[in-house]
Amino acid sequence: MGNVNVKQVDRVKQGLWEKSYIPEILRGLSVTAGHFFRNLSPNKSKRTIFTRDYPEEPTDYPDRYRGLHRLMLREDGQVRCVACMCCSTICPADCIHIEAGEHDDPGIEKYPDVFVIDELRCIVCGLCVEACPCDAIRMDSGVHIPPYTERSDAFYGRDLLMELGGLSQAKQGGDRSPS
Amino acid sequence: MAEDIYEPIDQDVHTEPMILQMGPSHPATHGTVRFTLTLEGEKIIKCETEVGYLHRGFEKEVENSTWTQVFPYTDRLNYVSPLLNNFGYSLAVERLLEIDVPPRCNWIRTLMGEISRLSDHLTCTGAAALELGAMSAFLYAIEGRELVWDLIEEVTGARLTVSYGRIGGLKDDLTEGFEERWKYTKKRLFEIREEIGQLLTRNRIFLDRFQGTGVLTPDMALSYGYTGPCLRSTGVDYDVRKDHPYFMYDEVDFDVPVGSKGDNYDRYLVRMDEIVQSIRIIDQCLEKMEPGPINSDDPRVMLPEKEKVYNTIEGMISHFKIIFEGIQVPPGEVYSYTEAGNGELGYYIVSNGTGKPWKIHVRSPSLIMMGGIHKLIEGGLIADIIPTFDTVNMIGGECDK
Amino acid sequence: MPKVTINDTELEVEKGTTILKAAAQAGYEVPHFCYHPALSIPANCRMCLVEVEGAPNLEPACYSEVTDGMVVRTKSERVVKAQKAVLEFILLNHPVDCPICDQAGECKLQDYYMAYDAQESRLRTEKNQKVKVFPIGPEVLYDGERCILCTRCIRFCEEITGTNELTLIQRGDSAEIRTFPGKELDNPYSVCTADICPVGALTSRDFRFKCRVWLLTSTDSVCTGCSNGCNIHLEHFRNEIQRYRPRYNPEVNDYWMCDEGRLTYKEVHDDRLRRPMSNGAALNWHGVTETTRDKLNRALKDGGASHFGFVISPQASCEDLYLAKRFAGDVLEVDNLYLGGKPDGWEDDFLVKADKNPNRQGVNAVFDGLDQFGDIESLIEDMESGAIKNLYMMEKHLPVDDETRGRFLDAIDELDLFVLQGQHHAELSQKAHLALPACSHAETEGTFVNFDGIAQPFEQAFAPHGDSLPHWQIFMKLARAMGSPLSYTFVHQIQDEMFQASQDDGEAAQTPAE
Amino acid sequence: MVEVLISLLKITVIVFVFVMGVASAMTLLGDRKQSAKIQNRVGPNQAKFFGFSLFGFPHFIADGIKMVLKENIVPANANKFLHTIAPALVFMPALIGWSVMPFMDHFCTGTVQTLPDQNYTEICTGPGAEWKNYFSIMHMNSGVLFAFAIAAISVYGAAIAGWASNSKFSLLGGLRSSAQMISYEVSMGLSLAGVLMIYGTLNINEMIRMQGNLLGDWLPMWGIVIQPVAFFLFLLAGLAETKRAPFDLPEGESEIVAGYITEYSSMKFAMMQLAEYAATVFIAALVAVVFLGGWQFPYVYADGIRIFGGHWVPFGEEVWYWISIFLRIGAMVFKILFLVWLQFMMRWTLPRFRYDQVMTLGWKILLPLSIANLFVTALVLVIIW
Repeated sequence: MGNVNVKQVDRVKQGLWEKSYIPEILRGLSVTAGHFFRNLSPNKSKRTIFTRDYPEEPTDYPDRYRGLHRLMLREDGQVRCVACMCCSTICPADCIHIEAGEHDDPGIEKYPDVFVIDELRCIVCGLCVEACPCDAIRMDSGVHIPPYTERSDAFYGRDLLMELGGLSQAKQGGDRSPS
Repeated sequence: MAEDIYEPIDQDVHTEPMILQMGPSHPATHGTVRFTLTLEGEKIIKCETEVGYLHRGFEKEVENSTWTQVFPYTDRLNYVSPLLNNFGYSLAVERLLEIDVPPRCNWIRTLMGEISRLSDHLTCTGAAALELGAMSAFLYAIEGRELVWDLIEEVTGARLTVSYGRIGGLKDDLTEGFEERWKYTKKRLFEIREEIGQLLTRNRIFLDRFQGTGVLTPDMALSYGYTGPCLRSTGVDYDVRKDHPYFMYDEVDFDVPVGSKGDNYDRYLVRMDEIVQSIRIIDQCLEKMEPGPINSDDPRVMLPEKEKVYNTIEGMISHFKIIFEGIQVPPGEVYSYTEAGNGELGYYIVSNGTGKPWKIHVRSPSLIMMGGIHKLIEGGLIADIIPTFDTVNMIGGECDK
Repeated sequence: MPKVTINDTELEVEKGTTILKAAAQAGYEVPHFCYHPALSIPANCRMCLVEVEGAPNLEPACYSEVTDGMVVRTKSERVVKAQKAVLEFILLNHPVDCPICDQAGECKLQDYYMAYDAQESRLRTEKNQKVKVFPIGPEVLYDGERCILCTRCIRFCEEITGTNELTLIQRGDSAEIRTFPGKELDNPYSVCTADICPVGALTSRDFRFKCRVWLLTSTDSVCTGCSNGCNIHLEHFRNEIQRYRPRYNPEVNDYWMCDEGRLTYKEVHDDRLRRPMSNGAALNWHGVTETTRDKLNRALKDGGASHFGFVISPQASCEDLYLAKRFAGDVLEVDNLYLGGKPDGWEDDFLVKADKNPNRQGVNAVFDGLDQFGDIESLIEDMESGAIKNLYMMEKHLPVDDETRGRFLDAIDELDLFVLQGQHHAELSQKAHLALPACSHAETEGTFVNFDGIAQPFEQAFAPHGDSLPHWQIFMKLARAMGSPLSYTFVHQIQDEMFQASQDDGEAAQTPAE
Repeated sequence: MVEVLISLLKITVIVFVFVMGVASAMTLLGDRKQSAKIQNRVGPNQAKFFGFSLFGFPHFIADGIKMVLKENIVPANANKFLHTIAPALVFMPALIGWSVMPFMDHFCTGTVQTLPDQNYTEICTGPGAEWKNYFSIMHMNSGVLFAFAIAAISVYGAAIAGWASNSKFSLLGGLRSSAQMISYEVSMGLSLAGVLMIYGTLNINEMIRMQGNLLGDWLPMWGIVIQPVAFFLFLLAGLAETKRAPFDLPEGESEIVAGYITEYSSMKFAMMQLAEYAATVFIAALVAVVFLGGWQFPYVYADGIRIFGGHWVPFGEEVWYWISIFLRIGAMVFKILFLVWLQFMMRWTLPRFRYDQVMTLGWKILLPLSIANLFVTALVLVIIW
């Protein structure tokens, strides 16, 4: 069992000297001036600059970072997606548009004839990745959406998403053998 | 009412009170709230608060989404501490489903929730300093928040809109190097808290602005339904984590800081102290946590493992059913409440047994606090709105649900 | 009347009732795959096994009839175990096809797995491979792996259509559904096999991969393919009809509908007239209403009502027809009425009727008989001779052959005024001086009277396409513009008045009154 | 003719190069870069000259271009005329004050001689030698008064801007600024009075010369040494005069949006901002000349270095005179920049006062203190002299 106490916070009682503004202003100035001079120091490792020059020094995103979508590929370079529409069903922003088509390979049957994600409308919740039963859609591309001047540029089509994608080794469909 | 105000001023010289529209787009009304102030000089003799400019439609929107799809919406309630909202909602639905989650899940929820609370309090105190003009203190606080968000990003995959909670579990376990990163963050957080304290806590300008302004009495706070740091600043020691423990809060030691006067300064101190308490709780969580599953094993609720989805028809079927029908929550209703950044965050959920909520009402602390804020503002000066409004910490997303 | 106890519920049922039906009456669902109420009972899937007290084995509920004093348990431990076993067995060779299967979402296998099984498989060997995407008929595709061999489709072809195309070949886990040699599943009701297939083994070629069924919204409607008026579920997604599915109505179509009728939904979206047009240019309603008013007034003033023809369409609902009657009779005061509609087609002795218009009986009821309508041939002759100078036409259809229609099209050029009010451009909208877009039965509500005189209401599924409006609203717009006192704002006002009129005429039995 | 040309040159160099340069470029840049360093940020570095970010300097140019190109908006029902001239009214005083600000002693055409026994007074000797005023635009006997008079005018600009904008926030800002500036004008003047009593002159250059005196042959007799209390009071009042944090409540952005600047846009807004920075530099200069010895470089005199009664000339008198000129100009500039830096440090450190607290501070604390200071000074003067 945890031990939970109630405690009263201490309010500051000021003396006359502290009431004269001067000590606290000096103390404050010492903090800010400390930062100022530390960050001017010629030794770069001593500086405590926290921000970064973004475009020149890109951030490393953690592995789990949800960025742009990508469509994974089969071993033969075909798209893994079979247009089951699970992702567009679960998508709270309704940003995935899929039109299924008949694939030439009867072993694949169904594939996305049209697969468009409106990346501007996407709220990056990652539910589509969880909903995908084929390991076809992922958001671990490690890049975020670039700025666009044209809204239509942010509609990512199937081929563009496949370019971002990579090979998925996930096994699919269980064991099957000809009878 | 208005006539009463005019009369005494009218008697000697012909003057009349100035009506000032403060907000909804005003630098101090972060988010969107409107104050209609009746001013006598700079003194506020009447304040009418109006909320609802954010047009989120949370409660209506979720009626059209499955139980799982609600998570992104809850992220945007109190967008400074989205994890707390996620977990509060998870807990509510789990209570309705009557399922238990594994202990590790609860530990992680406690831990990540407190991390989120850190972000909330750092933002709140920082923003209060910023709007008083102490820009540097704000940016130091934001630096601390960035460190906290880095942790959140590493675990959840996003900084702000995390969507990390799941009904019956979590999206992911903690990452491997989490503990080391936390140790570094903790060290920096203490330094930052110290620096902010040096800049503000004893500074007379700051004290003059904060002490004795926005005074809330315990009676008033209770009758207006204030909770969280605002209520505790008046000396009432109500904390959901203490009084109705959930997750693992009954397994950890922590203090509940309370104030005495209920003014802005007390609220500031309470928040600064809660930062320390949250750090304590996180440390204990990491210490006491044991490896294990993070998700409930109820097949009605949890999506099957990916391996099974890909390769067995049984996994595929339950995956599909949960995706397109949603989790089937039995009919019933529940009110479940947790301690969020600003106070008691309650979800009142009614289910009609389908995959979509029939109704979700959120008892969001900010909206309720806006109901009584005029009492804190009236009688003060225009400039007093700023610290009062900041320490009450209204979050637009939560206010205009 | 035998008394039976099902899971503590005691009830009295008709003699000869099966346990499954008795359980349904008592409010208990007994899962089943092969049983279909309209077909014979083979009891081969074993999903409906229930425990009957005293019986040594579990009994198939679909087949066993209740006896007096019978005690049935549908949820006992043995039954649950049996259900799990049956489902596990059926799923053994079932492919992991949900993502590409059109049935996913309305699949019995999915529903029952979640409701009665929800456990992992113990299968450790490989699954069988069988034929996939086999074109078993022009409208239907067969997937052997998904098939659970319930034989519903075979029984449908034997018992309902009597065409006997399908049979079961091979044995054991090699068994498959096939057509007899030299035959294919090409009877006019073949897509019904896809409907009754509890899994995704038989799927409709038209609906293939078009939309996931869980995204569909279903609206109760009536098929407009012929005058039979089969009841349908009109299933649509994003303002587009995705498919028709038969709706059970024992008086009209039972569980079935024909393949041809299923495809009539395409008419709703093809070649639609979306904007009001004047001389081929798209306008808005405001402008077009005024132009139409002026032109109609001038036509009536110049030529008088005797030179004015009005073509009524049996494709429109009773409400539309009633307003057409009021508009032609009271506002335009035209006597030269003609009846349009599609020409007759083929029929059979089951559901398909020769009259391809859904509401000819509605015209009959609204206009008190069909005698007053002039002959289309004579209309064309009059147009050619100049006796009819102005024509107001509802919908594009005329019950004539292509040659006569060609004559009609040529004769339009001779007209002073040709107003088209319909859903489609056809060839007419470019020739029309005014083209007013009307909406289809999916976009409004109304009533059709089928060949048998049964009035059947249909509901609005989605918002009208483009600027189109229901026929009756267009008539109201024009009538108001022309200063007529007609005032209907809601469909129910028209319906009430129609009902009143039919009461007054003492023809209640024949008239739609929904 | 030559006189006029020299005057124009002085105006150009002082007002346009130094004041505008420091006020706009260095302060904008300093404000931004300095605040960035204080707050662990990088600061502006994206605007570039040929690929070089030059410590963010091009941002100043980019800002200027942006401001010029922006749309000029005048609110509906605003008084257009007053709304338009208000920025000029704010801006002009900040520049006019510089006309009496000396950057160096008068130039001597002969040789300069320092008299240590006469309070280190420098005299210009030699045939036909005279003081030539080359380092301040205007030589005025009542320079301090002039500077104050001009500085006080800028209150009109703020008040007019607040009223003419037809916005309640602007009005509040205008009221606050006029009340604040007038209040602090009083204690500023009174705290200065003590200094004036000691120096006995209103001529700024004279005051600076007097500060060249070495007390006990080693301590420069700057205003800060002889009037430390007045220095603090003057600095505080000066901060309040410039309406910069922690006294920036006339435009306290979280309370009354931007005060009297709320309704300004485009170059008018830039003028308001520049005026504020120019005022910051002006106050810095005023504090420098009155309390920090102005152009006095400790122990550096026109005829050599003097300390503890010693005297030596490192490079020969002629060369040294020129070196001393540069050192003294440098000292003046350095003092101004240091005070600007200090003001910015305060601005990024301290929270803002509240309106009534500013008034309390001004009338109840600063005013009595400055009167007391004046009284004590007078008493001491009476007793000593």
